[in-house]
Amino acid sequence: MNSSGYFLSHLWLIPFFPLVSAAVMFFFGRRLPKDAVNLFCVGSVFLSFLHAMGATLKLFSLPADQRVYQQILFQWVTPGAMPTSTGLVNFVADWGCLLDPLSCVMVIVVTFVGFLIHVYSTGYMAHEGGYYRFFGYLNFFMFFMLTLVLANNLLLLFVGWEGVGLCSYLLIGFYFLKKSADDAGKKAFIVNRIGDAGFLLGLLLVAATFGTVRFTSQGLADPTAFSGILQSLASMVAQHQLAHGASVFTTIALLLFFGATGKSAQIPLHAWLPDAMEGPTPVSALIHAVTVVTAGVYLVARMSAIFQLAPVAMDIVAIIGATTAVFAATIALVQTNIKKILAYSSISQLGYMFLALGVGAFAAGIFHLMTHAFFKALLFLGAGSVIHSLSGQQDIRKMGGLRYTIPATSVPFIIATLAITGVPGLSGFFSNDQILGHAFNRHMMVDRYLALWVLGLITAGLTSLYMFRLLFETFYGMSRIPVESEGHIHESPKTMAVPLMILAFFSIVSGWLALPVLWGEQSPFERFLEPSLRGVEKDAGSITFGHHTLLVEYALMAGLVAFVVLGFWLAYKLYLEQPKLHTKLAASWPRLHNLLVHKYYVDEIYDALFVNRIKDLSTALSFFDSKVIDGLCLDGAGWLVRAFSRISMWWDKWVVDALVNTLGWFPKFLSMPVRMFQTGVFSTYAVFILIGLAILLGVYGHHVQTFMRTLH
Amino acid sequence: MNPTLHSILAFVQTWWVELLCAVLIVLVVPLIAGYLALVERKVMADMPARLGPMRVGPPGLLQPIADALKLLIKEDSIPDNADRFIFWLAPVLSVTAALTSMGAVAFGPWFQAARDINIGLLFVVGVSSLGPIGIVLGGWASNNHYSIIGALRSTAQLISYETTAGFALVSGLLLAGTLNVRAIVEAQRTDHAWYIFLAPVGFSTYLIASIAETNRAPFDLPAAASELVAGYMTEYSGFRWSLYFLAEYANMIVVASVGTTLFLGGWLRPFPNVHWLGWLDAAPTLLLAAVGAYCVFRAGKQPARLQSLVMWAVAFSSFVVSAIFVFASPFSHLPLAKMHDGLYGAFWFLLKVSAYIYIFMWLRFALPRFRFEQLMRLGWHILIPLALVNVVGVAIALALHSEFSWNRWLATFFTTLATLGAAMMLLRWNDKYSAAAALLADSSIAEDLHAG
Amino acid sequence: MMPIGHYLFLSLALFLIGVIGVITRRNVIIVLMSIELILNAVNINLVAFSRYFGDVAGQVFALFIIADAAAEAAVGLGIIIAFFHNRETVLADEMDLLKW
Amino acid sequence: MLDSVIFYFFAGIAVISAALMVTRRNAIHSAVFLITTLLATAGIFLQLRAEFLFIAQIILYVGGIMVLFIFVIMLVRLDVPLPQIRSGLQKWIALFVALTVGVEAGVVIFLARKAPGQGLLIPNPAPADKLPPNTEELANSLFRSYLLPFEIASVLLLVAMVGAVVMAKKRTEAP
Repeated sequence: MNSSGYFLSHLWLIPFFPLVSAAVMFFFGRRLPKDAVNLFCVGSVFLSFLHAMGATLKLFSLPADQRVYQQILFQWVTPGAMPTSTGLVNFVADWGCLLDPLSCVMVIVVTFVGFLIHVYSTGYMAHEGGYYRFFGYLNFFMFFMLTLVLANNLLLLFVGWEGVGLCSYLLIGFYFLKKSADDAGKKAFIVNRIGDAGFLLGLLLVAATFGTVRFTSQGLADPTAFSGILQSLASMVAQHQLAHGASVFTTIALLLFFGATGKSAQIPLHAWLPDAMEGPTPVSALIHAVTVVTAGVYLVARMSAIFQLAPVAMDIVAIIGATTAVFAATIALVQTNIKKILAYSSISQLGYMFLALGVGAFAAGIFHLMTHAFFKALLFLGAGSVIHSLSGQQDIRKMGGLRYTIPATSVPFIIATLAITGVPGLSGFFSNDQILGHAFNRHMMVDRYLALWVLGLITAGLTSLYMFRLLFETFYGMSRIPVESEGHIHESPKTMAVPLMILAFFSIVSGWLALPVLWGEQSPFERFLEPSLRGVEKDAGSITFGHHTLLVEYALMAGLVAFVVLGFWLAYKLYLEQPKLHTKLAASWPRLHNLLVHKYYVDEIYDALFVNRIKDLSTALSFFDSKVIDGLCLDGAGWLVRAFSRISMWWDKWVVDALVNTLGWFPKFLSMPVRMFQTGVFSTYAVFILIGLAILLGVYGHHVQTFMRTLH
Repeated sequence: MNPTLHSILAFVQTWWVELLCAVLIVLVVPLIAGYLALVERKVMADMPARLGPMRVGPPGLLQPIADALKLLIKEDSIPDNADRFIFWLAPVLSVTAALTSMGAVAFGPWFQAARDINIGLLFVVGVSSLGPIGIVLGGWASNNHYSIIGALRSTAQLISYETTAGFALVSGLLLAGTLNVRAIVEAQRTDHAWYIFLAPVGFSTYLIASIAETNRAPFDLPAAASELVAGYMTEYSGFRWSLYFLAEYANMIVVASVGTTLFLGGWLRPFPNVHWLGWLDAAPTLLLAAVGAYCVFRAGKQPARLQSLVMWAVAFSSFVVSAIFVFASPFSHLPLAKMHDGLYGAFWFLLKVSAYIYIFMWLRFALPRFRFEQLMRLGWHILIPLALVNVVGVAIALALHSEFSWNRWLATFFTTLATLGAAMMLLRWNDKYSAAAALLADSSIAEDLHAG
Repeated sequence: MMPIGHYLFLSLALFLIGVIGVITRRNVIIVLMSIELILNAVNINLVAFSRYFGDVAGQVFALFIIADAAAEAAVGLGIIIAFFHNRETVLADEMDLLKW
Repeated sequence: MLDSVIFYFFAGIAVISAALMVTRRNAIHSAVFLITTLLATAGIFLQLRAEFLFIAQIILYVGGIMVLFIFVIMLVRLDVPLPQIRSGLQKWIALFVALTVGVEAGVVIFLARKAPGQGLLIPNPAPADKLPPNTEELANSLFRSYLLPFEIASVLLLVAMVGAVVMAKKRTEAP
């Protein structure tokens, strides 16, 4: 990359700005006024966004096959030679930045949505304590997220991964005086640790297999001089050392995917995300809808080359994704907390993305990631705005009829709802259609994918149902707001309303990137991402898609729209036209309803299976500790020590001390005359100075005299 | 001839004018001080439309002499536990400082004991700064709580306000560009302006500071009769007391003279460069002649012989001096120009000094006394910052004048405005942060001063 | 004109008196005053040489010494007041904190 | 002739009152005699044609520093005569050494003075009436050649002022 330009060569600045600002907040934030906090934190993210934009535009201006820029800041972990399957390899992990179309999309999404959410937070958090702390965490989070996204190797990505986990913990537990928030933070942290263990194992296996953790050596000044997973993979496959479907690929893929399920809240590690809604709403929007949870998707997409060689793992990804999508959507049907509904919606949509990844449509998954980022952020921020207007009310049963009281919130919210449900023309429609289309294509090649496609369609219908339920319950119908808080309803400040509008705009238009699909061409977004997701081989056994005609495409779209309309009609019937109907419905299937309300009893099962067992183990260990270790070993040892110390004391007192005292007495005795000088009274010292002067004059007086004689 | 005698004669021959001036100062100033006291009593009486001393001399004109006699024959008591040496030394020191500093003041172009020393004004200020030592020692030597409190208050006050006065003087000295007293007056002639017009803020701060420096009302805390039983003078009586008294009035004359010299044009008549005001040159002669005529007119109506004799004497001396004015004036073509200049200058100088002292007296009878922490706040929080800002302002004005050839009036006008703006801000700041202003009241020194 | 030796002897005399004061007096304030005396003796030297060499630098330094003396007096007296508040004494031989 | 009379007059006052200052029991008396010494020194400055220094000595030393001393003596109640002179061996050692230094320095100066021709006799200082105005000369030197030391001295005074205020302030109880 000889002509990289300012923005590309200063890629490292993108995460650097939030880091500086976070440091300022942590060290001096307490003393800064709010305006300074705003200036620093929002400004730093804005600078990051500008740099990201600049870098992206620069990348766009390059020809398609050169759109990779990599920059190594310094060598970071250099453990030295390491045995791998291909012999001794000099393993190096550097601290570097990689910008290719995939990370490009992520960086833009993260910085842009992040910036809007920062602006929104200045309004939302204006009356909260710990303002600087909140923004410090938020900026710190931005630093780690951007590190994660821009990392040029798996280890650095892991740093970002853990960092966002930490920030997520801190921010969920932001109201740390509230026990539920505290617990939710811990839960998120611990559940993520389980996934991270998988990630770490996968990482180590990658290092052991390929001898490197750098994603690719492309984009560096001399690509042949550096190792890269992609290159090493290509050569291994070309030399038939490892074949398509090799068990090591499956293992790596499954381990990494296990990590991704933790971060992206997929079954079985989805339980933390709904609880994470205890954090402030901007945090829910930024971390638990837009960025952190998509890290798993990003990871799978980033390692797509390996996943493409592991069909079993791909199937598992797809199955888990589809299952999670339906599973979370059904739970979302009966939740009553506005943020929890959105949380389950996030889980469901993430499942959708994994479904796309699992069927091999990586670009479609990333595309959905992007559109989802806009409308889900918008939904969360809108929900936050609603909560803000209602002074903290989160229960949708106590809302209703807000359509006209807070128009600046409700209009963007409605747009977002239409977008997520997949109403034609808005972004969600295009990305949903892409995913379902690819699933259908795969079904044309492999029959068993039919079920996935059907699950996807059902999810679309369910999404429509619960989203319109949320919309109707909140904004339409009769107001169920308690009378005493009715009077306090107020529109949110400008700093909150403007980001909503911007996001609404992008919720509409961001899908249009896939507009050419309508006349049968490849989506330009897909074409842009293609270099990053290409994989290494194009022979038999790799993922292939059938091709359907334009007519079939329209039929698929019609099917999707039909399901969406079905969901809308159900929601309309149940929640708007006859509001009593859904309670009746719930009463007539009490078991099913209970199952859904209790989220399929997953938390209870986990408690029974793991948490309580660990508690039992702890009790047993504690018993062992107090009785055996403390009682026998420690107390026995203590007795022995006491006995020995008695002897030792005697020795010390009569032999050692006596010696030491004798030795000490000598210098004391010898220093007696010197000590007499040190009276501590300054006039004594003055006398000494004077004596010195007398001596000097006596010795050198004749010099002075000679000097004086020469004076003219 | 005996060489020692010879050199003494030569010395006298060289310095006889200065010696004469010095002797005159020592002899005349006590008399003037006495009459100032009389004037003060008269003014004090006049303000509520009373008469004041009327018995001794015609309208009380001999009262000071009677007072002096009374003081001289009074018992001179010394407290038992007083430190006799210091008790003796303190008033002497005060008087010495006051009279010595008067030596460098020029009462007219030719009447100056320390002629043309190039540190002129600084000498006056410096030597008069010995005064506080006399006061503080006197207060201490009296071995009396009130006296010590008065002495400490006096010291604190004098040190504080000397700073202000010094800065105010600097603003005038910057304009004059010299310390030499004669040169300062001449500079005001060549600049076509008394410096009160070029540095009004400087003059105002000097006026206030000079009142405080002479321990006069409303800043007379060290000698406040109602609180401290006359403060450092409590134990003094008779001749020693009169020495303090003399020092106080001599100091008044000194500060008034300094202010006159630096800000009021010294011995220049008003508007010395405006020719159509030339008739003012005749004013001294006419005024003295008028006084003489009045005395002649009143002499016959005095109830006692002594009183009419006094009136005749006053009339005679007025006529003599006005005659000297006439004969010595350039119209008479007699070689007495020096004498004329000296008398003429002395007339205007003394007139201005009198006006200045009159303001002192006026303020004394018009204003209530400050509290100590108010006094300190005024000094440290308002006057010193103001005087400092003023020095900078005058320096800027001079720079504008010399470097950018602005009109001197315009430049000083703008800088004065700026200084006054700064003063307003200071006042508002002081109101706003009066808690900070109370800092001094909290500090140990002020506490000790209150507690003794 | 006076020979410069006179000034030097005067200066020496004042210096010695100051030194004796510093050493023999117990009252810290008098010690401080003796130090002022010593500084003054130095000033006489400086001014005398300034006069005899016709170079005003000596007077400039005398001025600096006076400024220094002022600073020293301020700080010294501050210390004494603080010490007096704490220990109720100003006797030099009771100020032996330097010993520790 | 006049010069030497003035010199001996002031020198005599200076030395005598300095000696008195060191020997007085009462701190106030000491201060008074120190003032006398300083005034006499100022007189010697005047005799040496250093007018500005003369007045600076009076304003700063006598009007400023000594007033401060007296003030503090009164504040701290040092005016009660204390057993002032240090007793014991140290005093005699000190006196002996001080006298030794004096004799040594005196001999040095005296011998240098006796040197023929030149040396400390330095016979020809510029006549008094040929001297430029002392204040202007001093100001030129101070603000041209010695501007930096001047500024440093001002900083020193500022620091001393702050230090003195901080130290002399009564410790208030922590709020």
